[in-house]
Amino acid sequence: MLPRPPVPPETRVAGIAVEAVTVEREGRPILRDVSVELDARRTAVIGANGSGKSTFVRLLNGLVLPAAGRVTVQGLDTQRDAAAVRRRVGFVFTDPQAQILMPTPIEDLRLSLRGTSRAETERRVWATLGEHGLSDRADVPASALSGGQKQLLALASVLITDPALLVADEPTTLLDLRNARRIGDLLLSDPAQLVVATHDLDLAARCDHALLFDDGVLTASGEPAAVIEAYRRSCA
Amino acid sequence: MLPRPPVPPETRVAGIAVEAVTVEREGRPILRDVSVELDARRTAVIGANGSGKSTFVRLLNGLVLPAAGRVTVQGLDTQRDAAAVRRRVGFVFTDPQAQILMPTPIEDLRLSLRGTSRAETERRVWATLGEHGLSDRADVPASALSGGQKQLLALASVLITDPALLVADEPTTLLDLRNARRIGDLLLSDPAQLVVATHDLDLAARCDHALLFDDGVLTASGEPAAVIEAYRRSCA
Amino acid sequence: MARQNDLGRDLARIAVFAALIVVLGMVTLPLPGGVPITAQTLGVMLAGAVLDPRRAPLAVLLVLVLAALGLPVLAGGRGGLGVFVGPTAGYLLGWVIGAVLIGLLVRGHRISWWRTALATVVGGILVVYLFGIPVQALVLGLDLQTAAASSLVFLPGDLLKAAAATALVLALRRAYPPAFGRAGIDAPASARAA
Amino acid sequence: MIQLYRPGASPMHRLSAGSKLLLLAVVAFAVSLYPHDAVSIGAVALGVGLLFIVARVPLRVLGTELWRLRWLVLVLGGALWIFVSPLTAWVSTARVVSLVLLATLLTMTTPMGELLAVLHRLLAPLRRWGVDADAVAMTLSLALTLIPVFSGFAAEIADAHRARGVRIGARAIVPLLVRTLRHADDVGDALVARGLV
Ligand SMILES: Nc1ncnc2c1ncn2[C@@H]1O[C@H](COP(=O)(O)OP(=O)(O)OP(=O)(O)O)[C@@H](O)[C@H]1O
Ligand SMILES: Nc1ncnc2c1ncn2[C@@H]1O[C@H](COP(=O)(O)OP(=O)(O)OP(=O)(O)O)[C@@H](O)[C@H]1O
Ligand SMILES: O=C(O)CCCC[C@@H]1SC[C@@H]2NC(=O)N[C@@H]21
Ligand SMILES: [Mg+2]
Ligand SMILES: [Mg+2]
Repeated sequence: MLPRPPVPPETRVAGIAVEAVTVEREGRPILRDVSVELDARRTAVIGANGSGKSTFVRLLNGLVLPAAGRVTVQGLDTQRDAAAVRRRVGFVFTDPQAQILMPTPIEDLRLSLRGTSRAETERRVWATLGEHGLSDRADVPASALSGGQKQLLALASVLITDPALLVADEPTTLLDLRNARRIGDLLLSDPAQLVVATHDLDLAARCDHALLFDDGVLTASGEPAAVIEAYRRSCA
Repeated sequence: MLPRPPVPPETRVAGIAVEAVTVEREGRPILRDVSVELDARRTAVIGANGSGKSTFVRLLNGLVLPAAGRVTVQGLDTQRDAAAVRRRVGFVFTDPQAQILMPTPIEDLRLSLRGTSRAETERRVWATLGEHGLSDRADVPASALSGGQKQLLALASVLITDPALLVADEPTTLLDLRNARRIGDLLLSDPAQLVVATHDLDLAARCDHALLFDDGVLTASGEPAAVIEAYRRSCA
Repeated sequence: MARQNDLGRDLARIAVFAALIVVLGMVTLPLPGGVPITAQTLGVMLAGAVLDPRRAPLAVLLVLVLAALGLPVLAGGRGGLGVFVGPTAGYLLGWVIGAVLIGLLVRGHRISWWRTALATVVGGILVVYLFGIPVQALVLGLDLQTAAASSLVFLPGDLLKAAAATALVLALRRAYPPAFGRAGIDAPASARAA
Repeated sequence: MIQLYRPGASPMHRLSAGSKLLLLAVVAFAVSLYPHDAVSIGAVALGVGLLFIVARVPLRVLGTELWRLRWLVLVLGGALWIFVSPLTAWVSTARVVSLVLLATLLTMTTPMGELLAVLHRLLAPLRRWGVDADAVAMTLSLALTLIPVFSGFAAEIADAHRARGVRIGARAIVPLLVRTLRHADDVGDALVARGLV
């Protein structure tokens, strides 16, 4: 197993409070009375298909709103201060295809910086393309990128906004060993606080904290090794 | 790691011969001079993103045709005898959503048995639904199934045709531990010969044989443990 | 073989555009004359511009068959055979012919904005009105001038839809070139872009 | 919206798909052409309501279906009321609503497979003009299968916009088309792989 990357010196912890949250869909609770404070630098969220991982991470940027209870990020309520929360939270989806909104990589990065001055935008866009090894692919159709490059682009267009909190929903599932590791390393070593839902237990083990969901209930929260062990037992 | 399931007694090996095959796209070779005979019961195909795994497994049912060389399954040429090959080869895709062609599970299974008598169809359809725990979901919209159930249905609609060779392209990537294991067990213990492209090295380790691709070239073929080790080294 | 692969993808693309037209039917504004303003014409224009002149009308026909089967696939959740004797019947026929024409006008040329705009205006508006207005007049018992004048309410919306279709087609060409050609069409979609 | 079928054993369910389609066609034709007055169209609407009861469709479901038509009723009915007359408003709205509900009832009580089988029989004679009934039936069910998939993609793309704080506009159709077309190509491959074309 790979080692946990060191916490970068300029680390920030955004501070997340989930208080007695219930989420319902079609009259059925899909998260039940979840309370947790997340102050660890890197938190993994694990559990079976349908246990509520995606629902939980989507709470953190207001893509899903609680039916009861409340969620705050840096003291901001995801419901009341939705716009402010979204400016601080970057979200990475499983399928980069769902997240790349513009025809080419460079346009997609520019989209993230709407409102910034033109010169500043170009400077940051090219810097980011360079950092992620995408400079020579700036103008090709995004659909022509390889799977790994697509996920790099999706991540880049989130990181370029310099979020305080990075939330990712199974960002490495579609990738091979090398690409999964590269994306994993990028996520784990970014200065932003990280919450990542994942089926990849190696990735989970490299976090500082882990949460386990089972059928909408938070059943464990603690050291990754112990939580992963609990998950394996529950699957046996 | 999970043990390799025993080979079922009524095992058949279809027999696959890939002879000096080259595949090109846009003038670029994406498989180069690949020759291999597959007689192992269960073969895993591993390698990096873009190395040619999907291209290779798609050769086996004629979804991709060689630019040079030839591919035979049970002595049938995938190019000349395409229809006959497809009747013998069942193909499972990564995204079950792409493979479920009818609005409901029961209709999708019936579709696989087109041409069979009505009574026989109903008998086999219900038997298969039962086997895969989908009886009570027979009539719900397929889009309302969970991820694991969708993959079960996709697999069921292939197994119901009783193929001699089962080819799967990353069938467990979108699944959690329990579902991945369930689908993996189903694939590994089916009496049909199996060829599976996968990033899941645990699944690969449970096969009898493994192939490693690197940039369109077959770089290793042999005992899974050794081939996986070679893959890990190449990624380091 | 190669031909079969193409057939499979043909069917799937026809089905996709039919589904798109159906989904766009949820954006609609019923009007007193019985002919609604509907985003479905945008779907017809897109089908015509993206598919070829043979497949585009099939996508539209598919929607009409679904409607004939009684499914609520037309604007405002309408369907059933009644539609084909109603005031919109001519427009529906116009969609089919218009889709062919758009395909013919854009096919075999490099996609340019003016050609796409021209095709969507001619095939997606003129032709549709050409078939739609007379039938509407007939069914509602109006004279032709009145029917034509009353259908002027559609024009601003339809021009907007033609503009949108043009912009979308151009963006689609940059985002996903394989959408248009058959180049590399027998490769796995996932791999083609991988 | 399309998955309307509700399994059941009512007389409406047991009636063959062919006869139901024929009946619907005849009724639609007759109701469209007959010069209605307030009472006759009321009788038609009542008749349709009764058929829902015969089909043992819960009233709640009928309510949902009516609710779905609220805009049609409000706008069509409202406009006719103001510009023409309350009587025309009642007749036209009741006619449209009755026919839509009747069509809905047919789809609620008939499995799609049976409808397709009828279509298949209807198309068979067209073979000599090059119409492949199998391919048509297949494409029809594909379109139906794809509609919810499509909506799912649309929801994902809307989420991506919201997550990135981007306003959703007509542009959003581009990523949706890309997503859907790629999916369509995969579906095409599956058709081939399953030996269906
Ligand atoms: N919009 C919705 N409507 C109805 N049910 C929903 C909806 N969204 C989620 N659910 C249900 O909520 C439950 C939790 O879903 P969620 O996606 O959070 O699970 P997950 O842990 O992310 O699963 P996976 O590992 O498959 O991604 C599931 O049972 C799912 O079916
Ligand atoms: N139609 C095509 N046009 C151009 N290049 C293609 C096409 N199809 C495949 N390729 C290229 O062929 C190579 C092999 O692709 P393939 O999908 O077989 O890889 P893979 O091993 O399955 O990767 P992954 O792990 O991402 O699924 C890739 O570099 C891909 O870009
Ligand atoms: O749903 C139907 O039955 C067909 C509707 C036809 C509407 C016509 S098409 C041209 C014009 N533009 C619109 O937006 N509506 C009309
Ligand atoms: Mg999830
Ligand atoms: Mg692949």
